[in-house]
Amino acid sequence: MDNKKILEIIAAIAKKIKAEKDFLTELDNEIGDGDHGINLARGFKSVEEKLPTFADKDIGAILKGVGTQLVSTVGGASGPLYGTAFMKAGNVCKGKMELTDAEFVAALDAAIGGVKMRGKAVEGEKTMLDALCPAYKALKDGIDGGKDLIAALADGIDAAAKGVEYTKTIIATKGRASYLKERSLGHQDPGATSSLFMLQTAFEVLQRG
Amino acid sequence: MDNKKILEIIAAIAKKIKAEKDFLTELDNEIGDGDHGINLARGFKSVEEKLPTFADKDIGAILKGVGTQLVSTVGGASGPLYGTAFMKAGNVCKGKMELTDAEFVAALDAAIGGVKMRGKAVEGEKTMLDALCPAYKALKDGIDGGKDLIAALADGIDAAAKGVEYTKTIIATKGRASYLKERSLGHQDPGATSSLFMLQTAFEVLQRG
Amino acid sequence: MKKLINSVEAVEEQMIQGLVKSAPKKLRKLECGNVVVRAEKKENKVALVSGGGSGHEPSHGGFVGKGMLDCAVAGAVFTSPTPDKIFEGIKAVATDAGVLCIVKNYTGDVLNFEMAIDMASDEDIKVDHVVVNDDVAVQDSLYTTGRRGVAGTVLVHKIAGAKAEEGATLEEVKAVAEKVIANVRTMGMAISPCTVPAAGKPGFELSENEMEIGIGIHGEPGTHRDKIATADEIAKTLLDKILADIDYKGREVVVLVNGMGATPLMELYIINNFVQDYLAAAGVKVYDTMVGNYMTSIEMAGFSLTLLRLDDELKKLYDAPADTPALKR
Amino acid sequence: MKKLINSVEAVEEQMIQGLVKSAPKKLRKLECGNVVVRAEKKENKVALVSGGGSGHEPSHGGFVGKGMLDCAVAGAVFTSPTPDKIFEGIKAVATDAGVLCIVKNYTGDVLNFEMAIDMASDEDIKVDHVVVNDDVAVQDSLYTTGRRGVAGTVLVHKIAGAKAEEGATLEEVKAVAEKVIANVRTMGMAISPCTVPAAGKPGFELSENEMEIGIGIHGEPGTHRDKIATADEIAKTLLDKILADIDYKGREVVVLVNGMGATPLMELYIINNFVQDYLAAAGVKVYDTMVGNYMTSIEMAGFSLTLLRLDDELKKLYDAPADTPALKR
Ligand SMILES: Nc1ncnc2c1ncn2[C@@H]1O[C@H](COP(=O)(O)OP(=O)(O)O)[C@@H](O)[C@H]1O
Ligand SMILES: Nc1ncnc2c1ncn2[C@@H]1O[C@H](COP(=O)(O)OP(=O)(O)O)[C@@H](O)[C@H]1O
Ligand SMILES: [Mg+2]
Ligand SMILES: [Mg+2]
Ligand SMILES: [Mg+2]
Ligand SMILES: [Mg+2]
Repeated sequence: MDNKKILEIIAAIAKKIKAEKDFLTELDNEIGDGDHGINLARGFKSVEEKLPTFADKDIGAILKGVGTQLVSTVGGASGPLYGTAFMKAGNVCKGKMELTDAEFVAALDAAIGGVKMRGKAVEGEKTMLDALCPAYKALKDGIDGGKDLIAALADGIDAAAKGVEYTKTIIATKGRASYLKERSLGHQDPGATSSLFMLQTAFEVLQRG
Repeated sequence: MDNKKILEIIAAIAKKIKAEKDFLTELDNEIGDGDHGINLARGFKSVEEKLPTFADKDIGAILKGVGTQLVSTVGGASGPLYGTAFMKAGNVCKGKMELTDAEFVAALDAAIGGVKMRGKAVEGEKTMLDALCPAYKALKDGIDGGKDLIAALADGIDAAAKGVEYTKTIIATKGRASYLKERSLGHQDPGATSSLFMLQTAFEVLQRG
Repeated sequence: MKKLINSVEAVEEQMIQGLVKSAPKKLRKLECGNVVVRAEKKENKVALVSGGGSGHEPSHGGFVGKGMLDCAVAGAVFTSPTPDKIFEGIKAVATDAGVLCIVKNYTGDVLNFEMAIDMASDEDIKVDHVVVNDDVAVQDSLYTTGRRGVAGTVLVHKIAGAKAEEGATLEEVKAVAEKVIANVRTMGMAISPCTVPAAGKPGFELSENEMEIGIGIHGEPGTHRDKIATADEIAKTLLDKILADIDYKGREVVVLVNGMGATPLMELYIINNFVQDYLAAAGVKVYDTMVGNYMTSIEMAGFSLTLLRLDDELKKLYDAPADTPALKR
Repeated sequence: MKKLINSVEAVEEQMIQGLVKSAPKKLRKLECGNVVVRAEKKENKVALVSGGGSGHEPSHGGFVGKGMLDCAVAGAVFTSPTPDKIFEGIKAVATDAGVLCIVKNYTGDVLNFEMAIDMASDEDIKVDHVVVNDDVAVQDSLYTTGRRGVAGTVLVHKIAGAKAEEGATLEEVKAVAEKVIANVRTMGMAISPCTVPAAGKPGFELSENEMEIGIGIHGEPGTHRDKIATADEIAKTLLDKILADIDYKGREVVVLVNGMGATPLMELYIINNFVQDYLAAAGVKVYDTMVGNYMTSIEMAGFSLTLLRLDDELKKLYDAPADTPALKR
């Protein structure tokens, strides 16, 4: 996976998020303040505008640039969280023009670590972590078990999708939805959903080859 | 017509106004501020409560008492106008325990004079005067032409009803409806309508005998 | 009708009680009715009495206090108070220096205040009145009731109040009130109606893309209905009408961007952003700006714009101290 | 969506521009974004920086000025501002005495302010922060995000602002802010939702006889939905929850009856009427009362009640002069 592919994935994620803006906002309406899609769309629109300036940069610089851009345009909870995720992923890809499958897995691990650190959250609190963590686990298991990245990522996406479903069954203890207590039951977490979309998009781009 | 009959008429008017509260308010909604029925109902409710204290008073005192009560409970434009009307009618009936037909006519004349003076208005401005003035004219013509009070008052009511219809065709130049200019066309004046109701009620009580 | 009230009948009294209890050291309610006066009667100055229907909060009770009114008489919602209550208010605050009543030009207000003034004069109280008619939405004409009194009334309260506080005579206070009236112009609009509690339903209905232009302050429809436009376009419509009425060019003005009750401050600031630029371009110099809910129509959404043309005297009085629930300076 | 705006994209900036233009001698907007600072930087005192999403007007920009904030950073509607903008605000007002950030307890606000504070510390700016969490509608717990910060924040601004204006050290200003936070409690409700301009439709829907209890200030639904009740009953529900949280008995308090944006002042006064009687009966002494729109949710109709338990220091600082667009003393 080279820097061009990474740029392609980022561009595709930006497109996807903009397309799902209303859906994500609608989800946030139910258990939050109805801005998750608006926030991310604003951020990824500005990422899109920045992409040309990243053209020849290494993967670490690209991911860090995306993170910085998200931090300074998204706002809300998801801005610092996704921003930190990309920045942390960028850290472990510093100077690299290409990633091995193992490095890709390590980058996702770093991203998740960033979210946990920044959000002081763990799995099971009805946040983006409930999509990201299971996805990471399935992906890592797949790679460790000898699957190729595409196949492993397919498992990861399935796990993330299950994680999103799982968020419907639990009460939020982090983020804005936590104020609703029982009322957050039955609703899927917007952040987990946007995380699923990002992973799905990465998968689709890689599958296209 | 003795003071008992006058009290009966007042009581019947109070009942009628309360029954027509919503209708009068609705009319005022169209071209005013939607309170004419509320205002008059509040006033006549308190008149009703006062009626027992008027039981043995002369007609002048009764009408004056009604006027004073209206002035201090109705508010808005119609409070001082109807209040003054009853007070002026009371003035010309001072000390009387009974009214001749001519005295009844004179009382109505005084009432109308009071409205004109207080409201600085004349016929044709889309106000209560457009019911009261034609009614007075028909009543007076009837009595002068030898009709009895009931027959003459029947003419008066017809004229008042026509006056109410006429208010639909003119632009208001007095009161709150005047701010609407052309928009007041097509709507009947609430005050003219409440005046018609009062005259109708008086007629019905007298007709019952 | 969805309102935070207890009963339709109790609205006016509980509201006035709640106002007075928010500033018990400064305000007092008369026993006889919904009449708010300063807790301590101020002697040796002209007393200012204002009032009108309820539903315009913070007008008028919110402007009772040092530097503004001595008394505000509240009628039923959108219904001018009755003469007896106004008379009680006048009596409670009257001093040897006299009383000035500030009346908005509505038939009801004018008639009820006139009767009260007659009653006060009969008891040898020195009392006079001015009639505010700042609304340029309605044409002034000798043959009609003339213009309505709307948000500009707040500036009459402020400036006449400051003059009275200075110890001016009744004639002087009246003269400066008349000067404000001669120089103040307002126009308003609404994007949603309001509901008189006793009526239980809105005064008019507007569809999603409609607005009323030239509304008064009693929930009545305006002079015309139009397709909704941007904040800037609407503000321009109102300003153009105001600027065409008297000559503001090269003059200093106070700007009042007044919310009708349910308009978020966010929108009033967006409107003010345009107003300030437009006035600058029109060569009108803004001396000061007030943005907020000053003369409302219960929960109507909309706004009015007011311009007051200043001279040195008006500037000084506008700046003078005021200590009331709704205006402090 | 019916709003007096020009375009969904321009809401935040035009609103901030309009605010600043309403007091050009006192306020200034930074070039870099929607950051409001005092027109003249105050040296030799701790600088107070607050902020959050837009949509809470007059919070937070309306409280910039003498005796309150030095800087308010506005994010998109209901979205906390980004760290870079907060950092610009901190830089613009930072003095040698240091900077105190007043943050409301929402994940977004806390995270963005934390990142900004890291950036400022990296540049050797002395900066600290407090987190306001006055909302008793949500349970405080070690395992959750804790309580939200809502209208009580205004009293933190007022009192910490007065302390800073006195020339206190950063530690002292922080200590008094923490004292306010320890003693202030709020709870709110809504009878109608609000619409984030960019979303174009209301955050939730309520039928004619429903209300949301325990709302925050971002248009979210509350902790539960209930059948609508009278103003007194609702106020009692909120007050009981507040009074059960910390002991107010025999203490002096400031009462804040806060409108959510579209609530007519008439209703807030009716609510205050009950609140005052109820507190008196509960043996709580009211030192002062504020009634009005202080921390809003755009055009939401509803209100929150806040009680701040006072001691002599807090009383003195509460009474200290303030000169801001939305609060003067
Ligand atoms: N502490 C946290 N850790 C991880 N994710 C969080 C945390 N708090 C919130 N989130 C995620 O952020 C999402 C909400 O993002 P967004 O709506 O953009 O921000 P805000 O809640 O400030 O409006 C939630 O759906 C959740 O997935
Ligand atoms: N100057 C006037 N002379 C005579 N009648 C008037 C005048 N002004 C208003 N009215 C009458 O008063 C009626 C309105 O009364 P009401 O609604 O109770 O008072 P308000 O207009 O103050 O709300 C009008 O329909 C009209 O008939
Ligand atoms: Mg959100
Ligand atoms: Mg009326
Ligand atoms: Mg009326
Ligand atoms: Mg948000």
